[in-house]
Amino acid sequence: MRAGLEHMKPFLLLSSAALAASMASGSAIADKASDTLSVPFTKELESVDSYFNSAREGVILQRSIWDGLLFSDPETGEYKGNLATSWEWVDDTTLELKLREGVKFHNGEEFDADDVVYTVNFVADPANGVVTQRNVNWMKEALKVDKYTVQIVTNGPFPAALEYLAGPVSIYPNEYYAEVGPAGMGLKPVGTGPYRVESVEPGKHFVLKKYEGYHDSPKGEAVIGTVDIRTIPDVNTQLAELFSGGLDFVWGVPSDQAEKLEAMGRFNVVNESTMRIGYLEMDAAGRSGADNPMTKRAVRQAINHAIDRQAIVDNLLKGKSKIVNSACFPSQFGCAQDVATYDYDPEKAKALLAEAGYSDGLSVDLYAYREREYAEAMLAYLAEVGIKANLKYLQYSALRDLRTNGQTSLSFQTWGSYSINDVSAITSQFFKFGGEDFARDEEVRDWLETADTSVDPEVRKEFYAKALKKIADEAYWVPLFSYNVNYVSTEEVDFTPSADEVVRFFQVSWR
Amino acid sequence: MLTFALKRLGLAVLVALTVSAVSFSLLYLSGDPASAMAGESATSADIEALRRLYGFDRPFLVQYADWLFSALQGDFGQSYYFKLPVSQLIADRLSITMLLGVCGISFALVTAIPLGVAAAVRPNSFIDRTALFISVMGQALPSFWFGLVLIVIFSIQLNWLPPSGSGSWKNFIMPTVVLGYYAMPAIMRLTRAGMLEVLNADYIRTARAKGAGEWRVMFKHALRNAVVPVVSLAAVQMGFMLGGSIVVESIFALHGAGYLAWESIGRNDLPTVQALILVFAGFYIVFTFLSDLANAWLDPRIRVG
Amino acid sequence: MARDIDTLAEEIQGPSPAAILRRRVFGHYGLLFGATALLVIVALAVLAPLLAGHDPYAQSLVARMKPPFWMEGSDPNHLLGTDHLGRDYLARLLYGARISLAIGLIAALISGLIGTTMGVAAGYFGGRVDLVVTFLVNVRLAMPVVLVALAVVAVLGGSLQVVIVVLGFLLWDRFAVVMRSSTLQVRGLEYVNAAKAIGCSTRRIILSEIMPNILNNLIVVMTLEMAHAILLEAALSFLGLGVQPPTPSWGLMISEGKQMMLFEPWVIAIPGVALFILVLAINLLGDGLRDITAPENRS
Amino acid sequence: MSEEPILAVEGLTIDIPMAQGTLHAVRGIDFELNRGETLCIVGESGSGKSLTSLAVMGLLPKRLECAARKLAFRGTELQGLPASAMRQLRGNRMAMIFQEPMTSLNPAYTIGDQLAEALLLHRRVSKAEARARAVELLGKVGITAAGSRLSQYPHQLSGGLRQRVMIAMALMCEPELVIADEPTTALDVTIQAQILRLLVDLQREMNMAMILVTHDLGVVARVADKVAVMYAGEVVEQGTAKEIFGHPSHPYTQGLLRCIPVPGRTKPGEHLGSIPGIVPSLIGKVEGCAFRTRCDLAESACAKPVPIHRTQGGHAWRCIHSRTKKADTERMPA
Repeated sequence: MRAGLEHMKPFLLLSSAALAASMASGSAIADKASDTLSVPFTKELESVDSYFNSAREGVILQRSIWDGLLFSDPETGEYKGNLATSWEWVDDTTLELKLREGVKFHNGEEFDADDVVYTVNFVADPANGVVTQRNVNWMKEALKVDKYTVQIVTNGPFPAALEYLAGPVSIYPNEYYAEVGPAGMGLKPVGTGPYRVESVEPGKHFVLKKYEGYHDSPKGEAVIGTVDIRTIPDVNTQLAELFSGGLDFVWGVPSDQAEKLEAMGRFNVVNESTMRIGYLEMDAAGRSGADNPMTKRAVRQAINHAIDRQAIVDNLLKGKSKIVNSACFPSQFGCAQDVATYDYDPEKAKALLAEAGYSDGLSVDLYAYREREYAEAMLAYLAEVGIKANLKYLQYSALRDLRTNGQTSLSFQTWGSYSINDVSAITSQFFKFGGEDFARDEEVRDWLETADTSVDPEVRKEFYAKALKKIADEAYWVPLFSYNVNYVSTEEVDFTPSADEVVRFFQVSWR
Repeated sequence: MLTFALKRLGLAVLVALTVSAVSFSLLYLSGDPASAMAGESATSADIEALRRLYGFDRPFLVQYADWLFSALQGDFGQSYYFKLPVSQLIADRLSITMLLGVCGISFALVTAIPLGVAAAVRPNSFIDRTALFISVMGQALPSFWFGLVLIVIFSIQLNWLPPSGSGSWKNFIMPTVVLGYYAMPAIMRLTRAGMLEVLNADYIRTARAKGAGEWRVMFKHALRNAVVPVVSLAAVQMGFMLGGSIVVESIFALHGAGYLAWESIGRNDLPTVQALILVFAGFYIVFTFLSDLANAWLDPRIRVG
Repeated sequence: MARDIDTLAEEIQGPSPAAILRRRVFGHYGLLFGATALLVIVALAVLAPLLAGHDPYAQSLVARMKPPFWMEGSDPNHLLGTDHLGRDYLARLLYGARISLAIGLIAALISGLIGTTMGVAAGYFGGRVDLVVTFLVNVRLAMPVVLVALAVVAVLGGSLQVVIVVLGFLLWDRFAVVMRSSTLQVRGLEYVNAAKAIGCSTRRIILSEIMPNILNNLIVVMTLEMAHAILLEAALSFLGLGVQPPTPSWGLMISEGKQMMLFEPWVIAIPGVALFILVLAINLLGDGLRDITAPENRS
Repeated sequence: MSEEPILAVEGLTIDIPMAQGTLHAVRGIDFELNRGETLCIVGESGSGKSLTSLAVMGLLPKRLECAARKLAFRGTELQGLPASAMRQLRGNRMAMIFQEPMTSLNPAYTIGDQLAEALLLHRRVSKAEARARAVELLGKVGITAAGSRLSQYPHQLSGGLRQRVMIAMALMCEPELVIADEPTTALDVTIQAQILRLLVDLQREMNMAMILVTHDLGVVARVADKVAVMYAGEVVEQGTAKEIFGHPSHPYTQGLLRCIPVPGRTKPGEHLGSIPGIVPSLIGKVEGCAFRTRCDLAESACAKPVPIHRTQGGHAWRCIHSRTKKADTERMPA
């Protein structure tokens, strides 16, 4: 036993050397020689149709399969034309765009204003049930001016429009989409993007092929011929596949494993920060019950003081993660940093609890859907100040249902803002009386509304700051930390991550 | 034989109906499907509309009858998560689970029967003790842990077998071993016990007295009689195995019905879970029914007379 | 005299029942091993607070993933190292034994109560009662255990109590089957008829004539179902729908350790081996008890 | 007779290892059997009759230890014979009929299959030929509608019919030696006589040697050429039937003969004899006459090795008494 385990690691290295020498025995064809990049998805994607999923995996596919009207350069944040070539605000609520000519969808359908109009009008209609309404509900409708000119009309002034048009709003072929609908699109997606979809086995296997007829987009042409995506739910299995040559490229590797992989010297390990932040959502509004302890500000502040966020960042997240104090990611437009902060102070937390009438402690359910170990670490911190939290670990969709029904009093959430570098993508998402708003603070809502709809950046900043300050003062959330992502690949793969947590297959190449 | 088959068929149908009722009510109690379906921005009016649209406001029995009637026609409703017909989803995933089940039970039989026979031929010998040891180990090995250990050894250290997926026959080796090993001990023990009993039977002595060789005695005369209870056990185990493939499928990332079941439970995808419970129960029922028929066929005392 | 008096006496009278039992028990290595190992585990679980030296829930993020004593860099304060949150692995293992034993024992008691009641009723009364029980057993067997358990736990929420009750209500089938056939055997015996003849009440016949005679089978099934329940709990917890963290369930420890198993195999090796030994011990004990109480029915 | 005896057994011992020691189940027995002869081995349960016959067939369970100075079939020493050669003999040149017809046939196969197998194992014949032979033999053993019986399973036949099938099976290859181990014990009394008659007729017809193991002296009197009386693992007396019945010389034989009614000799209402006591344990070292614990004539010398008396006619008995008076006075009719 003793000798066996001691020799485990050298043996691992040895076997990897043997692997490098011989060919991989893994069944999947995954390497430079076959021009196939094999990658895993962690989640079973409910639908490939990007308007009908809310997963990171969906965003990744969306960027490869479809194009937006605009493109946002991941490095500079500058907007470039993609399916549109130029754009102009006609008034506060009307954006006119000239469309690129000669673009063809994967099925041969020609791209023109009809596609934009159909797509926008379809997704903007709440009755069609786009999953993330925030992405589309700012649009009122699209109007065709001529074959290559459209106008998008917004529901009131919406300064972040360009960010959304470069992000989640992708353009679908009108004839095809009208015929097959979201279900058909999910099974056989058609777009204009750098990759076309060769095959879809719902939830488990997707094969992308380079689209040879790709237009002259700022995204650039795809380099790798085939991207083979399999759903492998367990990171650990993903790594095992990486070792045995079944995968070329894995992301979202937890920091412990990433450190070990880096030490092996056999893989490229890159850490990049992301826009995703983690936070605890507390039922200040009493949606889950008016007598809920979370309705008391002192309790919420106590929880803020109880958790040693720095220790969690230093020991669990590592990498480029930082603690956050405001209810947004620091780089986002409007994310005010001069808000009330709560340092780790268990004594103060206990005092606050006593003040709220819980000197004997209290019991609460803590819901979580990812990073069970972070949640567990927080359980222990809460226990130290006398809050007995029972962990309820659910899948995301199940937890989302509970939240929208207002049944959670304390939950560990994360939000990646769809990589939109604007506070409207996060704070406004959660504090404007939506299903996931557990603060229900009218003042905050109104400030956010003002900021969201103003075209003056200074006004926006001012009102976002007001809202964020009140959120911090009232301790509606416990903002925890920003996430980082570890990207691990074989040495054959050349990839530079961007800070938006989106893997762009068309920018991956072989070394 | 025919009346026997019909009686068993009647029982099987009754069992299936009961299981369907149990599973339906189980999940019926689990909460409001309408709000689960409605999604993020739904208002209570939306949810109410959905409730009426899907008939969730009707009495329990009406809903059950309706569901059952559709289910009998192969329509299990739509998955809340994938928004696809459940029957299509399951059909899609079932082949892997079936393949796994067939491989698993074959592995179990192929290892358990010879071991059981060998152990019975020489009771208390080295081989008997080895067989006993293997079966005792198999009963105590947590299959999820065994699967992980196999991955560490055969995928990581030796790099012989792929740790996940279902693309090649190599993918099925480790899951087969894990699943088969789970069923093996019981089959082995029953084979051994059956052979021990049969080998003491007078007709074995008769066969020897005729001058039949040892192999002929073992396999033609003894095993044929000892195998009868093993067939029913194997069928039962096969049924269990398909239901138990959840663990194995999740470890080896095999996208079979078991894995779908696990994920669907987590996602509150009730129609899928309901259908899967019924499908797995159906398998068990069909297998036991078939094994009863096989038994009757193997044992002339039931078949004729 | 070549032979001593005892063996001579045995030859004439046959050995005393106690001597037979003693010889069988001490000649049965599986039984001895199982009983000893189980006793040791029970002792460790009972004495966990004295032996552990740490609170199994006390986390220390700066002292995470310390290796166990046989590896380099180990901390003598943490013999089996620490887990991913810096909790003492030995303490969690010892307290985990309590969880496993409690689940096994209580679940087996619940299912034993249900199954025995059904089995004895079926065997004793026969007729319609028997038909109904047999049918229920068939229904129960047709339900995929893991799937149903997962679904129920998902509905009710995972906790120790829920898992115990769910397992208790799912694992009664073997009790019912074995108790039914045992009762059938005993029912036809002379002394039961005699008890009936002198007008004993049904309750009395079942409790004082039948139960004592099927008790050995009951105990054997009890041990096997205990092992079954322990394994199932571990599997459910491993799948995330069993006992919830931070409870130190062994299944959960394996599930959590899985993250690092490629690099630090000991994190799954330790709870895995513990689980294996516990289940092995209980199974061997059960097999052994069956062998010594009914050697003619081995296997 | 110049021809080799069909079977010659000398000094056969069978030991059974047990937890408490070795059980000496058969201790040094001798006999010889020629073509066409019937040897009856008589004795009570546990006397080693069945073990002896199994030893001849080479069918003793492996854990038993069997040894003999000589165990020859037509001059071929059977001890140490390769298993394959032994198989060539079994069922082919020597065959056996067992006590329990209800369980001695394989329930999973038809009568036809099992009969044919006996022939197919030893002769290069087609299945059809084997079945034809089966029909022929079923006819011979008195089964009507033999052709349709072939496709029946054992559980569909009565005990008597099954035993007839067993006999037919034993005779499929026309063996030179048939060993019948209490072939009628398990049958109804009315059937017993029929089966026995059938067996003897067939033995004569085919000119086989037969060993008939039985505890029924009435049967012995009717069919035996030679008789061997076994007690506690030894042949205590053997000789021609005539001598055994005429001059029983061992006290045990005499006791046995007293236990059966003899037609014409036993008066109605007369008490039959019985032998008091139980057979001694054969575990451990057994010395002297095993019957001494139950023998009226036991003396202290009986505890020592017992001499064997032989007459010129081949009659032999194992007793310290040369020929007991009792035998002459009580059993010899005036």
